Amino acid sequence: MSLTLNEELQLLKESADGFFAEKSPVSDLRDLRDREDEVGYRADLWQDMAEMGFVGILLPEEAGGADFGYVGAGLVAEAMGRQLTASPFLAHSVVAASLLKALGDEDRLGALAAGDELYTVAIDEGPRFDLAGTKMTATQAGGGYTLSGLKTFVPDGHVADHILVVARTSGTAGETDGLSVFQVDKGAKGLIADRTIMADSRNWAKLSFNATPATLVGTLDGAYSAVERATDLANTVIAAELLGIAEECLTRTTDYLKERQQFGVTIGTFQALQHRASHLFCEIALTRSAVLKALQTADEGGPVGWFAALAKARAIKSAELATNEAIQMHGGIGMTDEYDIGFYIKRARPLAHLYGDYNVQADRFAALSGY
Amino acid sequence: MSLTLNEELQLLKESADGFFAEKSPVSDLRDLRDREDEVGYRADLWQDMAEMGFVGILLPEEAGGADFGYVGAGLVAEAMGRQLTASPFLAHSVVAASLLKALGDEDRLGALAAGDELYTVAIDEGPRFDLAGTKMTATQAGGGYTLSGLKTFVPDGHVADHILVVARTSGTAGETDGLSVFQVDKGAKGLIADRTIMADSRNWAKLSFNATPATLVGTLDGAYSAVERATDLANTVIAAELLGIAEECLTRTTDYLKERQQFGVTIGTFQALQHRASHLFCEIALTRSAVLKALQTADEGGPVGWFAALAKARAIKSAELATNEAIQMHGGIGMTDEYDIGFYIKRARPLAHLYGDYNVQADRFAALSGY
Amino acid sequence: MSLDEFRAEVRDWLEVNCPASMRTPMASFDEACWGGRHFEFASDDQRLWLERAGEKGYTVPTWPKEYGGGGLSKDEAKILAEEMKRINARPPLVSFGIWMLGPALLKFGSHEQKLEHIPKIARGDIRWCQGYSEPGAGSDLASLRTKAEDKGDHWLVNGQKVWTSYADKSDWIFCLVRTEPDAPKHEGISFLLFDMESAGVSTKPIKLISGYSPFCETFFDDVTVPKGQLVGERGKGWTIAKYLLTHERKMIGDIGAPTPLSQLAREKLGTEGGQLEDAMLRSEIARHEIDAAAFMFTVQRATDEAKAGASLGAFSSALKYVGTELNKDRHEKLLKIHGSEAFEWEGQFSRDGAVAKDWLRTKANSIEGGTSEVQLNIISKRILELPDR
Amino acid sequence: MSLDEFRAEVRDWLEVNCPASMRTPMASFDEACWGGRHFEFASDDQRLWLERAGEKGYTVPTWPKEYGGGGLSKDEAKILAEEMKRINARPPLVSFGIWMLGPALLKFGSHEQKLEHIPKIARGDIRWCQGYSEPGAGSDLASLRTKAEDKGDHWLVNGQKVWTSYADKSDWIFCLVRTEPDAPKHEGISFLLFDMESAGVSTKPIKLISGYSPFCETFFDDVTVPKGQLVGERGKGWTIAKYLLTHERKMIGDIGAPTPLSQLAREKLGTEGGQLEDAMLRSEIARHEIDAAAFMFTVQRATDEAKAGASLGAFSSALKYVGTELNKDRHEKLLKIHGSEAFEWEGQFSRDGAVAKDWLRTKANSIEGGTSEVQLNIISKRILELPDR
Repeated sequence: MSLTLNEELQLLKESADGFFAEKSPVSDLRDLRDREDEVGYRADLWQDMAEMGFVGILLPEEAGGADFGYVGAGLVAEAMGRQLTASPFLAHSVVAASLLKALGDEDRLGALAAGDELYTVAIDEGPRFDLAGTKMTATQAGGGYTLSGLKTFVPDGHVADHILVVARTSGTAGETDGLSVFQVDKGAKGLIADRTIMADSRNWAKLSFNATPATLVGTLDGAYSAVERATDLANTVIAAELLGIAEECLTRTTDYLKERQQFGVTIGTFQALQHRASHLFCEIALTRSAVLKALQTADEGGPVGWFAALAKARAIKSAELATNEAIQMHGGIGMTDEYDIGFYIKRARPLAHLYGDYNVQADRFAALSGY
Repeated sequence: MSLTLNEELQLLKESADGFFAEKSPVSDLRDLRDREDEVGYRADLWQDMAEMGFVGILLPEEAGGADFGYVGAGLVAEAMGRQLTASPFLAHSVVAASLLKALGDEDRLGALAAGDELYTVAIDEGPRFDLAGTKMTATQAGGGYTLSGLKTFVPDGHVADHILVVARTSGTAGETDGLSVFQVDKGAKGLIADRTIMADSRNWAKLSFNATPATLVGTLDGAYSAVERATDLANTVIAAELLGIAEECLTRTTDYLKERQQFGVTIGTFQALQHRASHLFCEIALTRSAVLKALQTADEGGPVGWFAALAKARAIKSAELATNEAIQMHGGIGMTDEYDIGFYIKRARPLAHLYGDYNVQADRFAALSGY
Repeated sequence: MSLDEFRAEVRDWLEVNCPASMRTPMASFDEACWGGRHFEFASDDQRLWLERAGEKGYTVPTWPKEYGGGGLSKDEAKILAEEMKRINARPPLVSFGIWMLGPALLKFGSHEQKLEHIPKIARGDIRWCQGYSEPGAGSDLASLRTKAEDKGDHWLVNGQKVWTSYADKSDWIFCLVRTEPDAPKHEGISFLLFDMESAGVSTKPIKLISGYSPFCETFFDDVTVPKGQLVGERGKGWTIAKYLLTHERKMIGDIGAPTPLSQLAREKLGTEGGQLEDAMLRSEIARHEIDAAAFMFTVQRATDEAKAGASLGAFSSALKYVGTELNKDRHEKLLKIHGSEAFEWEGQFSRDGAVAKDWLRTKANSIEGGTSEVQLNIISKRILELPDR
Repeated sequence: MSLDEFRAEVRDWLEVNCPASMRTPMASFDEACWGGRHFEFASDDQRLWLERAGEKGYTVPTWPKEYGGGGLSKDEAKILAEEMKRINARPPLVSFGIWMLGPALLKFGSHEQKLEHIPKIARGDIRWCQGYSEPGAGSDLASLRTKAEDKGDHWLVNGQKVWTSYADKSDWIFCLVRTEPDAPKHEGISFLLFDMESAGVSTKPIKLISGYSPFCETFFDDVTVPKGQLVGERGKGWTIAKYLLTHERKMIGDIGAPTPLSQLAREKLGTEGGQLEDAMLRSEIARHEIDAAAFMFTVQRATDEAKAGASLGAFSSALKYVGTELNKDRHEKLLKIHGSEAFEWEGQFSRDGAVAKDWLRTKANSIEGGTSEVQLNIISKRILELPDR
């Protein structure tokens, strides 16, 4: 398959880039942060995104989706990365949609496409992604289940209407067998959603469950591979968002190098800075290819783990370099809260960490490569 | 202890630097290589080194040594690194001397200090340093022992009069217990010394033993810690030689940057090259401190593993960067055999590998730091 | 008095005068005693410790007695430091007056200026800030535009400074100003001292990406400064500035020996068979700690060489460059060790996001006090002697 | 003829014409058929395969039939490549004529020049070398000094080239010479072709640190070259040179997909529980292979974008830079995988030190064909549009 965008996707890219640049520039995130907005995203923007087809971008047209696949979702995420758009897109439209599809659950897809009721997914129980290490246990109670325990680092956890929770129905921590997915609804008994304000000023929550009623989604005990697939797929889209961050940092930095004067010359004439900017350009170019390949592979429906690990690892490396270089080359002004460039580094790291940081991806890449 | 050289050591440094610059410039190594010299080092230089006290530098004055300690040996090695001096100094004066001292063997030290009969040490059996993995087994025969098997990567193995061979007298490969040291003499029955021409044009040999008579040195079975200590100590001196290589590469490269013209200017004016050269300078400065600290610690007589691993790791990193940058900044001319700079990279890598490469040192550093 | 006698005397003095609560480690420089007119002592002990040490001149042990210093020799000062360290005594006072202005005044100031200012630095009466950077100047410090006009009996200062550390908490400022507007840029600069309470001085804290605000913008609007408050020669302020930059570089580069990453990683992540379970992270930490240990020994070597009489010179640029880059790298690794908890920004559990905020704070290390690029330029020029364009 | 029909025809033709021994992989480019007057064929099959492919123009499938090319469309050429790959057919001919001079002549040459030279390239009759670099010029290629004087009916060439690949094995040279000594340096250069057997031409191989000698010094001493052998306009040779450098860059950057390091490491070092035992080396290899895989997809993306009509432009500099730096890194890792065996220089067991020599050979990758520094300059200027000094 050609590693290029066809005409349809090219149009989507232009429309997504234009949409977010116009509707949600970085100043929006600053505003949400400064107002200490409780919802943490702009509901009217979410509505507009639904109308654009972005909310249901991964879902089939029968379910009311736009069916642009992962390449399409990646283009939207990349545009959002450039503008640091705060939105439930990742949790709802990507992770939850991927998980429900991987679990073969058709019923909820319609609601997902509309976006009126928000979904999210809760996996982590500690500071690190470790799916097989899941300890939270579901207890059979009457005809259904209850959950008790803590989930951390849940995107949009305090605003979601429905939380898809990974819990253990058999086996012990460390085993891949014995995991199941449950739905818990907002306001359920014993559920406490504790929003955590994090460096990226986005929505994250700790969710505490205490004998909270939960409904099984998909089949019992065998959810590991579906959740793993969903996080792999999510990682391809996260990689695209990180790519957008890295690219925007490069653009803003080269713009700054062209404009800033020191020692009587434009600092963009300094060869040491030129070479570092050019090196960064090459790094990002490599990431762009790895991300597109992973997104295309995701759309082909086969195994995607190796490609997702590759794309995410590259994107993390590029975003780390780009955000660090951006701040260093901006100098003092880049350190001020007043200037926007600092928002990028604050988003890049937590996003990189979600579903596994560079080392997690490199380890997986090596294991799937057979070493 | 002050991380500086006292007056006595400062004088030694000046005398070693001057001696090797005058007596064995890089052209000597080229000459030995081009003549395919069978001995692989200059006997007259070795004689001169003995007169200077370099051969017995680690040995006490009672044994005829100069007793300058490891800091002194490091200064000699650094000077030799700068000139790429080919000499049995490392095998004989450092490794064998350290091993015999660690084994508490006083008898051989006199011969060692004179340097008339060369000693070396044989440890490796495969492409990687793995002391505990030693497989070669000593067989009791009559009142003594015989050795059978292969030793690789033995410095000066084909010219040494006496080879100190590490072999197993009990236990199995992987265990630290059960190792002993034996002396095998040149021309012994069943000993075949196969000189291996390597990238650095220096003396290395594969030694094959076939029921070769051998004399036990030190006590039976408990040699692991003595050999480990000897290789740790050797690594501090190897680090000093690598430091000399790195420094000489930096000096030659900055000299070249000041002289070479391109695009109508001296290439040393290009800021990208200036910054890389300055970064290299800092890298080497850090290594210099780590090496001196390790050599001082070696002289204090206590545990030296952590310091040796640190110094060697740093020296390998610096020498790798320095040799690579030297060739790149010299451009095409650096790639020609006619120019000397290529000799440095060819020496740096095998030397780094002897008794464990960067990863081996980093792993040991971490383990000794408790993680 | 022999050095041994001196040691005994110091030990006794410390035993009597250093309060017990001042013998505990500080969590950060925020807990230190900065002194000054408006300083709020955290405790009576803190105040007492400053007063007693200030009286002996032990806040500035090697400065001359005549100006309120301790008048100690290098060897005596070393003994004092050792004895203080032995009982974990906190420094009685930290300040830009001690680190920067004092050394500059001792070298370039007049006898009157020394008599006037140095005792107040030693006793912590006056807290100083440094007015160097200006908007738009950045690494090109000498392009500063704040002007001091010669009005016969006084200077009239107008202009703006930026990145002034703790300007909002300081009493006086030492400040680079342009006194000869027509001279080449390095030659028209003078070094001026004045009271921050002077009419026309105002400050505005700068909020950083870390959420902290240690710096201010500082504005001078027709500030009147007496003629005698110019240090050294008029138009030669750049010499003093360069001298102080080298001082500052050494200070910033010298990050001391923080808790090893590996220790934090062991506590946070646990080990298996004595090794960190995450082999990739273990490898990264080892690489960092090897460099960090070598840096620590390099600071020690530079200190020892300086003691032996060698001049640190441009090597301070190497220390500043390596030290700040390593510190940035250290904090990137800390994020990995703490995982998602590292990104918390509010809340008591994460000490209001200390991990994230400290990480972001380090990004300024390689910008303030001369950027990494400026240090590399200096090394290239002054140590490697590579040619200028 | 439909593409399907074409595929069937090609498949039949290959079945009949490609000898069995030419359907095995080559260990290195040294085993390839380079053609030329003095080429010693390794086998009759190699000669036969060249003759047959040359006759069909399949050595240069997309070049015009009129000049001995295959005259195939892009789609047809793709099918030919696929079918050759299917049976592992070796390229019948490799040469600088195919890679460099041919494309340049097709773009800039006269009809007569094309008729004269291109068929001989296609058939492998003449082996070409490239005369660009000169002693002392290095990255500043345009500062070349070899001069061609206008003697009315001929050019008189005097000067010296260096880094001429395989000059000692080549029949003709395409050469940059200075024809207008007084013009600005980029404007006085012309592109000249001449026979290496001309009186006054001599070559001397350069021994490299790798022990290999693929390059020569080439000397021109009053060499007479007919007027008609200048390509394009007199004084406009730099345009052709730049065109070819871009070509070369793409070629050198495109390192293809070598055996994964991890495979070699598994074979050499063994695994435990499916993982390489040496966790630090495993981590290093993973980091390398992640970048190598991303580079491979980037070459593919650039190729696909070019097929879709986008111009590669200065992006070839990015490919060259990344590809060569990665290849150097790959060979450093190979040393670690092979351990002390990697450093053997002589002896059959180590194929006469192939690991060490190939490692040293890669150090030239980032120098030849425009250094990494030159590529970064180009990216900076042409892609990022950063300002010139």
